Amino acid sequence: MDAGLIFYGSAIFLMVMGVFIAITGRHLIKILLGIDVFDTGLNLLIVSFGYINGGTAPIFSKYPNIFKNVVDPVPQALVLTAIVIGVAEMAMGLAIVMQIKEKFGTCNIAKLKELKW
Amino acid sequence: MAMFLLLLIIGLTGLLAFILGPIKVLRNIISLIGAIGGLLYFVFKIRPGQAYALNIKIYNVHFGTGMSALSIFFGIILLGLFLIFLIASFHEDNDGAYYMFSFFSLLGALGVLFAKDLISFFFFFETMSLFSFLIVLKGNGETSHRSAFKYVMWSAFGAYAFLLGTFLKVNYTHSVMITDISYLGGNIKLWILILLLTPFMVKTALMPFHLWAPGAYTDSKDTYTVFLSGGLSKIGVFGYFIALFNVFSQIAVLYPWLLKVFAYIGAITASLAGIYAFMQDDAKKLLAYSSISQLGYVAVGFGVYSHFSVVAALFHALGHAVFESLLFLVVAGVYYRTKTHDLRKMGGLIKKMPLSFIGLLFGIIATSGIPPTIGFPSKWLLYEAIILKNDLFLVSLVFFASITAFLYSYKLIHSIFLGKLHKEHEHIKEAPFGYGFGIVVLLIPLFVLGTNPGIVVKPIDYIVRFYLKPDLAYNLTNMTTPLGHVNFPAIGITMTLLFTLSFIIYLIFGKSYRAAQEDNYTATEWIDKDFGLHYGGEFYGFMRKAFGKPLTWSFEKILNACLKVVSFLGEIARGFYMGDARVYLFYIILFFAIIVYIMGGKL
Amino acid sequence: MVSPILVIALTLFLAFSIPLLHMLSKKLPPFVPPLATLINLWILITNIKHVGEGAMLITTAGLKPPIAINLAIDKFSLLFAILIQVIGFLLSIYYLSQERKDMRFYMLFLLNILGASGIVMTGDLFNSFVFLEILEISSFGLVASGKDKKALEGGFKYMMIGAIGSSLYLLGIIVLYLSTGTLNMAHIAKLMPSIPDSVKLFSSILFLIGIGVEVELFPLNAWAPDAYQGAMDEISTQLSSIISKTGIYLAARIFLTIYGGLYATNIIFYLAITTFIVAELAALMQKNVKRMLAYSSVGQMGLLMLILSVFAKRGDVFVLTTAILLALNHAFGKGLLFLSLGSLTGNTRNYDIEDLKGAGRANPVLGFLFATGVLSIIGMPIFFGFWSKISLLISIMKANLMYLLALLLLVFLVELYYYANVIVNLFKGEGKKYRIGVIPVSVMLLFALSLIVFGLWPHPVFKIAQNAAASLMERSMYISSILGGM
Amino acid sequence: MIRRLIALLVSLYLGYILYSFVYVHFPFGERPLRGVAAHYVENGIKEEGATNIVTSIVTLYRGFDTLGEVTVLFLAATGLGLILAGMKREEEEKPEPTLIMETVTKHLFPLVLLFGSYIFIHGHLTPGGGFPAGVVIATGYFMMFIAQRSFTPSEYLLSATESFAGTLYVIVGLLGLALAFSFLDNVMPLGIPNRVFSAGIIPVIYIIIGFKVGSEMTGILLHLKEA
Repeated sequence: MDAGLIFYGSAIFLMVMGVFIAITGRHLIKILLGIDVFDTGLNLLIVSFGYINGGTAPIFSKYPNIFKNVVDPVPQALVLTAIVIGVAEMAMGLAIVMQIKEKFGTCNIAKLKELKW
Repeated sequence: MAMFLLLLIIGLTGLLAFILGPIKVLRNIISLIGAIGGLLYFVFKIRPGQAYALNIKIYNVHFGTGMSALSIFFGIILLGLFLIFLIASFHEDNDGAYYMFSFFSLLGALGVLFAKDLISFFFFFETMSLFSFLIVLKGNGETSHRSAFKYVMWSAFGAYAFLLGTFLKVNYTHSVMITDISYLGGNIKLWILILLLTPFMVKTALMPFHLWAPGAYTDSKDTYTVFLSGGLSKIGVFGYFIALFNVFSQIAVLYPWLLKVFAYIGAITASLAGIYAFMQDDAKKLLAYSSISQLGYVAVGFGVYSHFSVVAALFHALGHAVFESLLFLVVAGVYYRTKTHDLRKMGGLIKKMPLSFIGLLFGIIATSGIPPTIGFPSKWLLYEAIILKNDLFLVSLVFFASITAFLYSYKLIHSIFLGKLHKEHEHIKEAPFGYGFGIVVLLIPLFVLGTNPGIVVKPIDYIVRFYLKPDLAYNLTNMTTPLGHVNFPAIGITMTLLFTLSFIIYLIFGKSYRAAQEDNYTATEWIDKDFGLHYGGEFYGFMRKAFGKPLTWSFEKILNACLKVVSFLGEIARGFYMGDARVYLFYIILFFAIIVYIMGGKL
Repeated sequence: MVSPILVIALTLFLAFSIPLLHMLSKKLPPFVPPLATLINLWILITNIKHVGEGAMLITTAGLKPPIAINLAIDKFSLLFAILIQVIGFLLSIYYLSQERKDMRFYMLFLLNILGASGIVMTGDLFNSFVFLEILEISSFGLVASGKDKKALEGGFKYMMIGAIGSSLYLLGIIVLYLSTGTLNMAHIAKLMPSIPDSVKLFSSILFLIGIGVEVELFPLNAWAPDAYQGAMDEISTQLSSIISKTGIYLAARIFLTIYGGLYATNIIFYLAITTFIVAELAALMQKNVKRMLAYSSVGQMGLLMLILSVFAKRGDVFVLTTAILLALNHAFGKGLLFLSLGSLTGNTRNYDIEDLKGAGRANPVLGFLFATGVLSIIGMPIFFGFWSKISLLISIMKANLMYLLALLLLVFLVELYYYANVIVNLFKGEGKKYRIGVIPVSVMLLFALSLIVFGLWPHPVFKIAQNAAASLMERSMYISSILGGM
Repeated sequence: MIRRLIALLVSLYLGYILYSFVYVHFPFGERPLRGVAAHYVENGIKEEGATNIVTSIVTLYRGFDTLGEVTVLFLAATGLGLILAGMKREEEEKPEPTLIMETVTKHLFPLVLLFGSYIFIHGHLTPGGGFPAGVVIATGYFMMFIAQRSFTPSEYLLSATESFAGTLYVIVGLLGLALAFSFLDNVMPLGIPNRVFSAGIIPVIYIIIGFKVGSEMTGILLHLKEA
């Protein structure tokens, strides 16, 4: 089986699933999780972009080293940032959901209909 | 530079009046000084041909102000009327902001007169509309918000049409200056002309663009109406002139039918508004319609498009400024004393307010176009011009319109001043100084120009001669047209003599006697002495039966239908934003999918 | 010379130190945001003369771009940065008048300003994503900080849409990184011709969605009315004056500088028109004045995007200048509207048009302020909005889109209709009188005066906007000043 | 049901588009190492002294991003506190932790902290760094709030640590500006690679980040628990 199919495919599958959950979910936490799954899929996709055939982790345990075949380190650094940002977003989302639960008494998204007029 | 300084004076006076708002005396003095100073400055300093350019580099145009004889003509009307309005308005309870707004509306109007390019024209036009809107909004009528709303919407409609016309013109001629577009190919020039004319049709309240006018005239404060109807509507006339003659000089050659349409619009406005006018029971509303009707004549004059019809139109615009302001001023004075505009609640004020009566009397005489007042020369010229056009239907419409003028004029003077005095009006006095002053001042041009029209016909002719082949001979008191010759003082004297004679005959042979009120009989009511019976109630009630039905149809209904369609669209648009978070998310995903699908081939 | 990176560093430092200051004295935190924005303003103003043609390069980590992250400040970004600081300063002064127990609000506010400043100053694409996230997360925190039902719902909607939008934005960045091997904006712009067309198109669609959420383009803007309506008035001001303007900056930077002309111009063009029309029509039917203002905001953003796409069709510095004028007018006008609306309702958070009846007559100062905002937004003369609107129409005329011009004028009529309705309603009948402090009034007066003064004397603003637009247009200059004449 | 179906179809379509785009333009693993990445791999150790290239990217080459990232976390902690402040939840009956849990966690906790510290101190040498370390530390605290009956870390202390670490980070950055005219420049001696005391300011930054992330994550968990 093609390695691309596995990595890209699973990442994109997670993204699709996340979006699907977010669109169809009713419970606020479920929707948040959907977005989180989407983010995770995206992060996975970005990391898999960084792979280079035959490469190893960009850590040189012996110095002075010979330039060897390593994977692209930049996407990894970016994903690190993206993960942290995702965490922050999720934390904020959860806080809002907790307050919503407190104020509306429900977590059903269809009941959030204050803003119309 | 002089014009710029003038605008500066006016604007600063307005600002000072606002700042000094709470200190009434100081504010009044300052605004009076500003207005008089402005008038004097205008008269003595401003001459045709002066120009001043304000440079805003980014547009690559010089925002120009320039002076023509026409601007001076209208400028004097505006400043004079403003002064009259200002003096009368000191009797009303106004705040500083009111004066600021009125000064700024004057500033806008003067700016329009000075503007040399379409963008600054628009700028000042909008300034004028904006501040007169704010003034109407400050009016104390119960419906003033509604009227102000209509006023601003109509003004904006006109202004945006003007803007579109401007941009079309700029797009085709690459010049924002007010220059001729007749040479443009195709029908685009027609569209530009119509778009450029729209705001002035709105401002002069020609049908079907008149819907704002009765409300705005009625609901603005009484004294401001003097300026609004007499002064600011002249900006419409001015623009009409500019659009017809400066922007599209070849209209008579290229689109003669359009001129005919304009003439008919004017005539229909004159007669329909006249009919509406005599069916009103509110004095100001009646006058509002009368004002619309009179401006219809001006449009007819432009539509006929011969040298002396245009002279007549401009003359009539001046006449309108004089007599319509006079009428509004009298009504304002009456309101100041009686606190009502309702014709049914007034009557018999002739003994209490003689000066106002005289003002109103000559005002309506002028409105009806009877010598020796200012209404006569213009109407005389206008009729001759129309007759020379050989358009029978137009002639009959215009004549019909002047019949309505008689009717509503009579209703006005009868309901207010004649007949029996109402009990509660027994102790009222003549209108205070401000109003009286205005009445007297306005009566002067009313007679002087009525008998010596040459004073103004000369400058007007000087303006019009530039565009149209002159066929009018005149001197100070005489005029000769292809149809004949008239000597205005002679006619005036004859008229006065006839009037005096019939009055004497009436005094000598008149068989009238004073009937006691109890001598009347009514079907169901008991009339006692405490109740002043005055036939103001169903005045022209039979006319309402005759004309009422067809007049219920209104252009407003079409507008309402349009509004409904827009509301429906708005409802749909609003529906888009009614979902919950999931739906919004779905929009995004769907949008992404659709875009990718559309662009699919290129990916 | 004071390095502009201090704008970010000091703001961060102050934001981080708010809890420490709070421990010293409970009265200190409210004074931190005005201080920070004032210092920032000073730093930026001292840097005006150093920013010449092209962009000013500020490196981090001691390495030249594209190796390390750098700030790239040209006149366009400087203008936006100053705008953000000015509005931030005014708002933070406004907050001084309010009793607010929670110091965390000030931290969020300051970080919001920081995010916006970072976006307009950075020269690195991924860095702009980080700052965008700072901006977004702080904004939905601020929106939800009202803590009533509406605020929470608005905040949640904003969060969801914002999260997806920024994820797609990130994906766009990664796609560009994969095809160029760099994240520096100037470097990507330089390598742009080497990217295959389909990748360009796909990434531009991703950016379009990511930024479209921020600039409230039509199908992506559904969160906007809700968030504006739900948020407190000052936060709505922030949303419309700072956050959406940052979005516009980002759109201009990415689509104009990096892509060298909007890549999917036609899509944006039609979307922007649709945005404008739909938003204005929706506002027409609105009974809740705040939501009406929100729709109007969306509509104005549509106009801005429209102008940007018109620019892409027809590169003319005037068109870009117009965009900047519109942005400035909207920032000040809409900010003023939201602030004064709050005071006009007596901070009851009840914005029904019927409840506003007579409020302007009872509170003439507030009525004047609100009216100023409205008149400027609808482009009445003597207000600054007139010039922006006229310039807008002139630029559309210059692009020879006469039908669009007619359409826009028609929609302006719709806009006028609902605004005139509100104004008229404010001044009819008798309303309630509200007490209002000196600080809020003076802040609002500053907003209003700026609109009037620059309406009567637009030359300086024109000049500034023109310079900024010219520097945005000089794409090659931007690239060479960052990458050093390559 | 139809809604779900449409949603499913649209999301699948998007997935398909994404997949086919990615598959065609960026085939898996076939990209050469180029651009800035190649520079980092070749010169990373020479320039910054850290053998973990990702670390030197995170802390120095793209250190500005990391500052932003720390800010985002800080923001989340702050915003969470702001939104959740004043929320009262009725006391629920929680199951009492067993003796085994209490004893084990009590002894495990210092070890977790130690491990966390190890990770952030060795961030420039091994996989890991300040962020994972902070999360590990926060996990230790989280374990403690769940398992211990009366364990609440001082919010005051957490907030102070967070703030102090944040300001320190900015100060380190400003140090670079002051000494080398460039924000976040590596102003300390690089030392010999593969030693703990090497790589200039990277370990310093990672220690700061470790403290900051640890306190922030703990704060977030604390807020979520207590609200």
